[in-house]
Amino acid sequence: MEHYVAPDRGHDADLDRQALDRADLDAPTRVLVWRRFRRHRLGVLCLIILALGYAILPFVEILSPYNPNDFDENNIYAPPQGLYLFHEGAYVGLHTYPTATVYDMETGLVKRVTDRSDPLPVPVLTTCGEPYHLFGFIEGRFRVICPPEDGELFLIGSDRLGRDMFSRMVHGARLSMTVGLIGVVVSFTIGLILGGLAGYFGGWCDAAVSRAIEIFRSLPELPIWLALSAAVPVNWGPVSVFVMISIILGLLDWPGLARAVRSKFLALREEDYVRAAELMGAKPSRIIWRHMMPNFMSHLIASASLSIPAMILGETALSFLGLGLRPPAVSWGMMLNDALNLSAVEIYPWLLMPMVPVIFAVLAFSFVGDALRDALDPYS
Amino acid sequence: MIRFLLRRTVTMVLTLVAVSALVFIIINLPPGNYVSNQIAEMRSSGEAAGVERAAALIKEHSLDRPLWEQYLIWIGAAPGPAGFNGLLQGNLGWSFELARPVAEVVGETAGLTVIVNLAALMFVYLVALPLGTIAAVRANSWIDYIASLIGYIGLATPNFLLALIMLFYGARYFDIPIGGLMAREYEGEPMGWDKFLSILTHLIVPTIVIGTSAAAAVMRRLRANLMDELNKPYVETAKAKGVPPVTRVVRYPLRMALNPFVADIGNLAPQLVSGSVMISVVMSLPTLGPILLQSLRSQDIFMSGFVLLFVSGLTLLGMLISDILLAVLDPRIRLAGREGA
Amino acid sequence: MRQTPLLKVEGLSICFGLPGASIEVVHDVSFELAPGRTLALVGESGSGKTLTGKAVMGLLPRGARVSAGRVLLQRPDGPVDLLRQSPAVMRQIRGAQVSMIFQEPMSAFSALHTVGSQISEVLRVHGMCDAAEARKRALDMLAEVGCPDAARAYAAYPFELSGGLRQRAMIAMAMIGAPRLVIADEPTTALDVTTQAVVLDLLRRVSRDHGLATVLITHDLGVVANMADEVVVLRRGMVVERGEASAVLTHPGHSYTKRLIDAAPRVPESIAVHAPPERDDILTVDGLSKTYPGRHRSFGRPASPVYALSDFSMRLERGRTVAVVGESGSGKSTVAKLILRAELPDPGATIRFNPRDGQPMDVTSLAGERLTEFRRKAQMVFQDPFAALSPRMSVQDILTEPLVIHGLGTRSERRERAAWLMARVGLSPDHLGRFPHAFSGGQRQRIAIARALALKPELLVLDEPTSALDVSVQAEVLELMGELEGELGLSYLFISHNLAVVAALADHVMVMRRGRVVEEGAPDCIFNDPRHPYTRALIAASPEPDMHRRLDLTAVACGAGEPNTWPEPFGYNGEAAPQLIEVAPGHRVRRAA
Amino acid sequence: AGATIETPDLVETVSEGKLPPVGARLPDEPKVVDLRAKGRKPGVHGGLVRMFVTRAKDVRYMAAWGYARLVGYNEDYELEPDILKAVEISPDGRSYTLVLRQGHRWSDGHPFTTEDLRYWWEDVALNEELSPSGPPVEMIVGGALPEVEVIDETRITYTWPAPNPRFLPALAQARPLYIYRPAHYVKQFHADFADPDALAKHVEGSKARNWAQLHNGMDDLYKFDNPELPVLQPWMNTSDRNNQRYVLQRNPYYHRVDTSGRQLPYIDTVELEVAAGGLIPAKATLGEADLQVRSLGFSDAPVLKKNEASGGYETHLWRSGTASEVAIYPNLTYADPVWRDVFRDLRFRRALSLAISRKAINKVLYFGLAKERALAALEESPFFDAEAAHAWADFDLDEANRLLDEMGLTERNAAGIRLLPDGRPMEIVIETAGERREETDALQIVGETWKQVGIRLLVKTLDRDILRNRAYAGLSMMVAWYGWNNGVPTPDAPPFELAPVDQANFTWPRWGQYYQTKGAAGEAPDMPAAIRLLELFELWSTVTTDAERGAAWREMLAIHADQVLAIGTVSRAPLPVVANNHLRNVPGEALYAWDPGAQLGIHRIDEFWYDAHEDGSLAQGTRQ
Ligand SMILES: Nc1ncnc2c1ncn2[C@@H]1O[C@H](COP(=O)(O)OP(=O)(O)OP(=O)(O)O)[C@@H](O)[C@H]1O
Ligand SMILES: Nc1ncnc2c1ncn2[C@@H]1O[C@H](COP(=O)(O)OP(=O)(O)OP(=O)(O)O)[C@@H](O)[C@H]1O
Ligand SMILES: [Mg+2]
Ligand SMILES: [Mg+2]
Repeated sequence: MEHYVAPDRGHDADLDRQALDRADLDAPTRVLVWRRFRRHRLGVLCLIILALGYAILPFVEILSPYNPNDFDENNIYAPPQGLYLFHEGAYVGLHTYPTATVYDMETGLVKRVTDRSDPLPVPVLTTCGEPYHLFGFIEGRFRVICPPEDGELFLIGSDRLGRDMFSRMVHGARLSMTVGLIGVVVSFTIGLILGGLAGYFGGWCDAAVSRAIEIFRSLPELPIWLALSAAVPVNWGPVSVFVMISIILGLLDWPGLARAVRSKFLALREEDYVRAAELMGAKPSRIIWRHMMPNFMSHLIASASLSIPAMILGETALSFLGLGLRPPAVSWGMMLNDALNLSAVEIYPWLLMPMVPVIFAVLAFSFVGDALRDALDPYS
Repeated sequence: MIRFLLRRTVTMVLTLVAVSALVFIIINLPPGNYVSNQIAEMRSSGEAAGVERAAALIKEHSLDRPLWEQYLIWIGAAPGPAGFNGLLQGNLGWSFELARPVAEVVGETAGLTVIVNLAALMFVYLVALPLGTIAAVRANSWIDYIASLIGYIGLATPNFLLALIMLFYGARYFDIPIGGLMAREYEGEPMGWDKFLSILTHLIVPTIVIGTSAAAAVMRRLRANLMDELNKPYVETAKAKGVPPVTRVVRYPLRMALNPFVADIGNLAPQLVSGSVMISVVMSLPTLGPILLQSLRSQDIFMSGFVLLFVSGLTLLGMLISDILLAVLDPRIRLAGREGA
Repeated sequence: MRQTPLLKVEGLSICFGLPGASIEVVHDVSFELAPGRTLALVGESGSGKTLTGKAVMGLLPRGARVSAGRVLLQRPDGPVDLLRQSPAVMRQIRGAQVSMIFQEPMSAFSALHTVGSQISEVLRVHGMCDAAEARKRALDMLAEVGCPDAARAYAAYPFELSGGLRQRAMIAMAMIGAPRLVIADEPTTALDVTTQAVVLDLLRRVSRDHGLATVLITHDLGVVANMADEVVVLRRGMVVERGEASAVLTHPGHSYTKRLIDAAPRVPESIAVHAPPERDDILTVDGLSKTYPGRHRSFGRPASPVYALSDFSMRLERGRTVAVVGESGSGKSTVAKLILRAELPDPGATIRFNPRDGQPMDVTSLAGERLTEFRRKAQMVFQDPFAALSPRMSVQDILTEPLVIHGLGTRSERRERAAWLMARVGLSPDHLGRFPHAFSGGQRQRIAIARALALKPELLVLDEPTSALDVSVQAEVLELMGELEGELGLSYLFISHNLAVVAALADHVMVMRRGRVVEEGAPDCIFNDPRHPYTRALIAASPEPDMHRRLDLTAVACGAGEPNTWPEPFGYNGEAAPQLIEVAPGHRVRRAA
Repeated sequence: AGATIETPDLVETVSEGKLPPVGARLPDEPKVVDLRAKGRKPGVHGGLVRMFVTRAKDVRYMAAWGYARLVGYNEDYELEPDILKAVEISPDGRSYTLVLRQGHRWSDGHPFTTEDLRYWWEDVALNEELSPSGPPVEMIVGGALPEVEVIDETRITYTWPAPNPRFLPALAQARPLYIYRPAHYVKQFHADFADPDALAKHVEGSKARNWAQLHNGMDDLYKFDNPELPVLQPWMNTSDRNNQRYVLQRNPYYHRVDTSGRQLPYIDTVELEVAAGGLIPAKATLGEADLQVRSLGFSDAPVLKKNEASGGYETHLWRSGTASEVAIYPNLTYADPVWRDVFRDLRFRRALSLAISRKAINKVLYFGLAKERALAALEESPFFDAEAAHAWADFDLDEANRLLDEMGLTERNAAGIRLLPDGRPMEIVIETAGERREETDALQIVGETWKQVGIRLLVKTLDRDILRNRAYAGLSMMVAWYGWNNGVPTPDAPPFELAPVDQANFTWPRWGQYYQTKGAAGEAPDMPAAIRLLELFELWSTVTTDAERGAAWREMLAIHADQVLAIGTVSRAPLPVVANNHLRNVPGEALYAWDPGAQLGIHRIDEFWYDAHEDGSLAQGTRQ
């Protein structure tokens, strides 16, 4: 090989140091994470959807044409009603058509007869219906969309008591979307702390936590629920019941997480960087939170994005056992529980509508979770 | 290792004792007991004769003793009216409601429970592990999205609703039998090929219903954990050795990513028994779940007590197994310099 | 004689990031390599050596792309471009034709499998032989790379092995498939010189006998001088000089090369003797031993414990440096870990730490506040920098963390300090936001050093702190250490394989072998008047960056044999080791009286 | 009997000599059923009827549905002899002579004679070990036991010191008073008769604790779970207890025969399968049930109707026979004195009743197909009174508010809820068993309108047993339950549900307890209406003629209508019944009630039969 020497521009210590300029890498962690998160289109979209969803939760009264518990015995099992802009080819504004319920003795079916000749204008952004209490104290009757005068507006149908499914679904979001969050917070707080302690310290601490987990895990949920259902005072408001349910859901959920955390930590604590942190004098809490936990983030995020829907549905299961929320509270779980029969599946499929928001919520949380996971992964 | 096993087993037994006490307390939480309720019911239907008979039952099963005494008698640590005759002596108790020994009832159903749950479990792992792995390796590709979507829909549909829908349409369009675990003519027959087939077809819906949401969850977690591991240098080493992709993923990062799942094995038993209660009830599966629910509702304490204890025992056993597996799977845990698991 | 080159790298450029907004890390690198020849890739840390090697393997990290160039490998049916082969073909080539020794052997092994199974896997993957045969060959290979107890290494998990053992296992893994080309990325950084000699000898032998071509990435010009036929000098991703080793080393053309060669440390002819200080020991250690419980290979058979360290005693005077050298696996890291209470020693040991102000501490029984105080004053740099940095913390966080832990400074002060530290170890403060994996091996090592310095400790334990550093940076770091020693009265416990570095830095040298100190004394005595056969072997094995003073590797390898092969009065059998005996003031040798 | 036709199913067995021919199996004077006279068609033998139940122990329903009784109700709810040939009552009403059919046999072929009745009375009812609490209350009049006299093989007389009007109705109940046992079979379990060693072995083998327990387990004619126990029912159980599937075969010695000489039942086999309640509608739509009432609710009617063609069945809408589908019982003996006084105020009960929109409930629950009613007798009863049925049952919020104001409950809190005299808000907790969604739905609708009169309704669902226990302790405030089980009272029927004689009546659990325990527990009734009801109940028990008993009934019903002692909502609720398309004699319209009626029992399943396909083969439920 011939001796090749590159043109020599002399030695410059500073230049040496500036090995590489990678603006994309050299930013605060937050910025980096956000930047990576943004790359995940679907995640961003879902984040926006969730944010919007949560943002409207306080204002659901305004969005829904009815109050969720208004029932109408003359309009039970009304199928979804169309909203139209054009009548016989002509633009007449937002309208729908009057419908009437007819019970057919022969078939035993309820029929809705729609009169196509008579468009009923649907008022928007006006006051109508029974008054509601925004945030519990602002009384109002202003609504985004109202049923037509002498007519009904069941956008996605009505249920067996003639309650508007759409209004119920919108109201149900309020409890359903928060029950998961509270439950997850409770479960994660306990699970992370206890699992972290056990996994990090090992020894008697691990033994104690493990036994607690075991006992908690092997304690049967079912009788606890049943006992509780008898114990909750009836005159508790829906909010108290709701808070209790979410807390209990959380309390029952933690051991699984704690065990996962523990076992992962048992492995992680042998890593050199954990030892390095110890030798710097870091307190266990710091080691757990700053060194070990981030390396378990992916699992945590995935668990959280799974737990939230699980809790939304867990509430459904509770309703099945009779310990769910009680009327007048409305939640998706309660609505789905109402749909738990053959008729709903076969004849009134719109009763299954609450599955749509549940699926959306599940998907949104999971995709955001995925995106977050990727964003936090320094390797990506 | 042997010492570890011994120690774990001893603690397990101690835990089991604690759990049994708790279980006994919990099932006795609601006021009254089966017999006193029965008496109330009989009074209301004017059956005076039954009342006496029931009162005798109370004596016979020491239901009139203080709770702690009842507990001791139940587990066989104290003499009852018939001397020492409790769980420790192999007497599982008497089911008031079914009017037969608990052992008989459990004996019949426990096997079926295990079959259903094993089927569900196999479904979960056969579906979730490959799908989760593919989803992680091909992260953010269409196959990842499709796998996720299916999983999520399974996750977002309440189990029992799914059961109902599947049963109904399955029966109508695919001739899948509704409910039960075998065709009626095989009830009580010895096991044969036809009976086996019949059980298989009956298992389709419950398996899918019980399995989907669990599978979705496992899949998502696996994907997340595996994606963490895929970038580790040791994977690169394997690549440098020329290890083919499947082996490369399965042998190294997958095994590492399984850690949290192995840790979760202990949860399977209670999840599958009490988690599938509703499904079993809805789908009329002759498993422990509905028996448990029914016995809890009617305060058939020896029945529910034993089932609960059984599940607890399984759970503890599961945890023991999971601890052992963890140690087998991860030498760092097994051989860690510090004391601990 | 000009052979057809086995490997031909042509105009290789590697960049990170998306096309358009990308940054070139490796720029237009070309070289070729004939069978049986060794090409040394040297250059500053972070100059793209590892990336070049990985590009050849087709293992660029995510985000990295080859933007131009070809990598041609000569195969029986003509040259193929490794950058453009299907994954299946690449799989066949990797491990069997081309293999790589990774820079960080700890992380490169899976913690869940035994070392042996990971090594023999190469054979099984390529269908070269059956399992039993594979095991046999793996054991042979392990022995060949200088593992004293091949069977134990085979059955061990990576975290049970010392750094050097791991590295040897790594080498064994790369060599077992009998490849035609090995890319050895710093293959001997964690090895003591004698083992290094064994390994280098092995590499050389295989090159000669089987026509193995080696790309040797290294910082150690001594190794280059001993091994390389050709040298390519990289700097900031560009080739600055390339040529026959003799030509480059003796007549460097580029100023950077010149500087590199000048900066290379050598064992000085005469070593300045420091003035005898007033007795002020910052650290006294007495009777330190560590036994690891052995593993049950199978049920029933009792495990023989591993005596990692036996009866170790030392004194470290304030402001001074004690260096520990010795065979890999001789317990050096164990000493470090025990002294810093990363692990508890066997009962009976005393470790006294004597801070400048404050009470002396008995390290083995510290707890609570006192332990925290100790932790602030004594710091450690780990042997494997990659493993010792949290993968999910940015460098900024890593560097400020010690300050945060001890509640020192305000937020902005801490940031400033981090920036200052980065600059001090020769890194750009702009890179504070990056994560450890985005740095080269040497850069990571410097981060680890910077972190240890953040607290201005009184005692610094450095476990191979310069192994991954190029000589110029190494010089800078050593200079820094010297400065700090003066400025802060810092005392060092310095663990190294590099005798030249030790000679330049240490006030006292301890030579270890098989868990025992065999000789200790001032560097002057040790280097100029070694008494113990092992010490002599070490010194003989230390390579020098001089083409004309190549090592007699075979001789060296013999000198470092088993204790029972040592001549009287040094030799001993089993655990019955003789005492340390003072042969001159401050110079002690383990020998029979 | 005239010419008889052998059952095809049994021809072979008979020809093999294992069974006597049908003529020899029937009693000398079988009960001849004139189907044409009942408006039914005589049929042919054969076929399988599949039904579903929800629990293994539900096989006991076959004892009700088979409805072979010593005396039973006919389709007009009149008592008539069934197993018995006749009942002779002495003019003073104190003495009952039961006349058995000569030659009547148990399902195992052993003769059924007065010995079986005597055995029960002397060796079961009076045996202290078998009946530790003595004979059943229906056999006791004013504390006195009857004198039982066996006249001959077919005649037995029961004589009390006073008339015992409860005796015959008790024999006809859905869960009847079984005053007979197959003595020849159960004697082997009786310590007085059995060989001690053999008995000891039996006791051992059955894991029973003593012979009495064994006897009681083996002789239970109602539970229907002992396949060895001979029965008199149309079908006999052939499956062991605790099965998931019960197969019931025809009883070859059944005592009923149609006019053309065919021994009933027509159907060969009845199969009961245990399935989850929620699945039964689905199974029905697939045609897996040939006759199904249980576990079908009105909400399933549309699906059932929709799938009729594909499932090969017909859905009939029967009517519920309870007096009210959902009734609300204010607890007049509630422990809280303030509330109790409020409940005892007639105006309050009337106001609550007026403040219910029964129309809404009817529409929502039954598409308006039920009848909006107060708690009153149904049309089928001789005591039906249209006025009573609507007393205080028209939705009138103004009147309700007026009544409440008149009571002085005018204070209200911020939410518009009235306050009790002691200042507590009027929050009424209604407890329900939560087993039916109709209940909770109805209560929700009730709650909406009660809110408008300033009363807050809270619903608490409890397990049935717990609910009962709470009620007995006086702890439940109001309970929602079915209205009177017996919606079609006849003079014969004991008016238990109308008088404070039963703690299971949620209007007065404590008074009922007092009566039942003869004053040992509970409280004595202290409300004039209640006291009068109690008097009328006693009167009913002592008078002997239907006219006198009818008068007592009428007055009691009138008191209930006026006093609104329990608030009825809707009655005659439609109830879907699924029957195989080919199953004949299934009534299209019928009342479905437990007592009297025994649900399907009064409709006589033994008279149902399968018609033939065009090819002559019998259409029947087929195995899958
Ligand atoms: N995954 C990555 N992402 C971003 N930058 C990287 C990554 N890996 C390496 N780099 C950068 O590429 C440059 C070259 O890295 P390389 O590992 O090839 O250096 P090197 O020559 O091997 O150094 P050393 O001698 O210190 O090991 C370095 O500046 C490093 O910061
Ligand atoms: N956790 C452990 N369990 C069992 N043996 C161990 C463990 N850690 C270290 N050892 C053994 O102790 C001995 C000393 O190890 P140590 O890491 O101190 O060597 P070292 O001198 O630092 O070597 P190197 O220069 O290669 O890093 C080695 O034989 C090693 O295999
Ligand atoms: Mg490198
Ligand atoms: Mg080391």
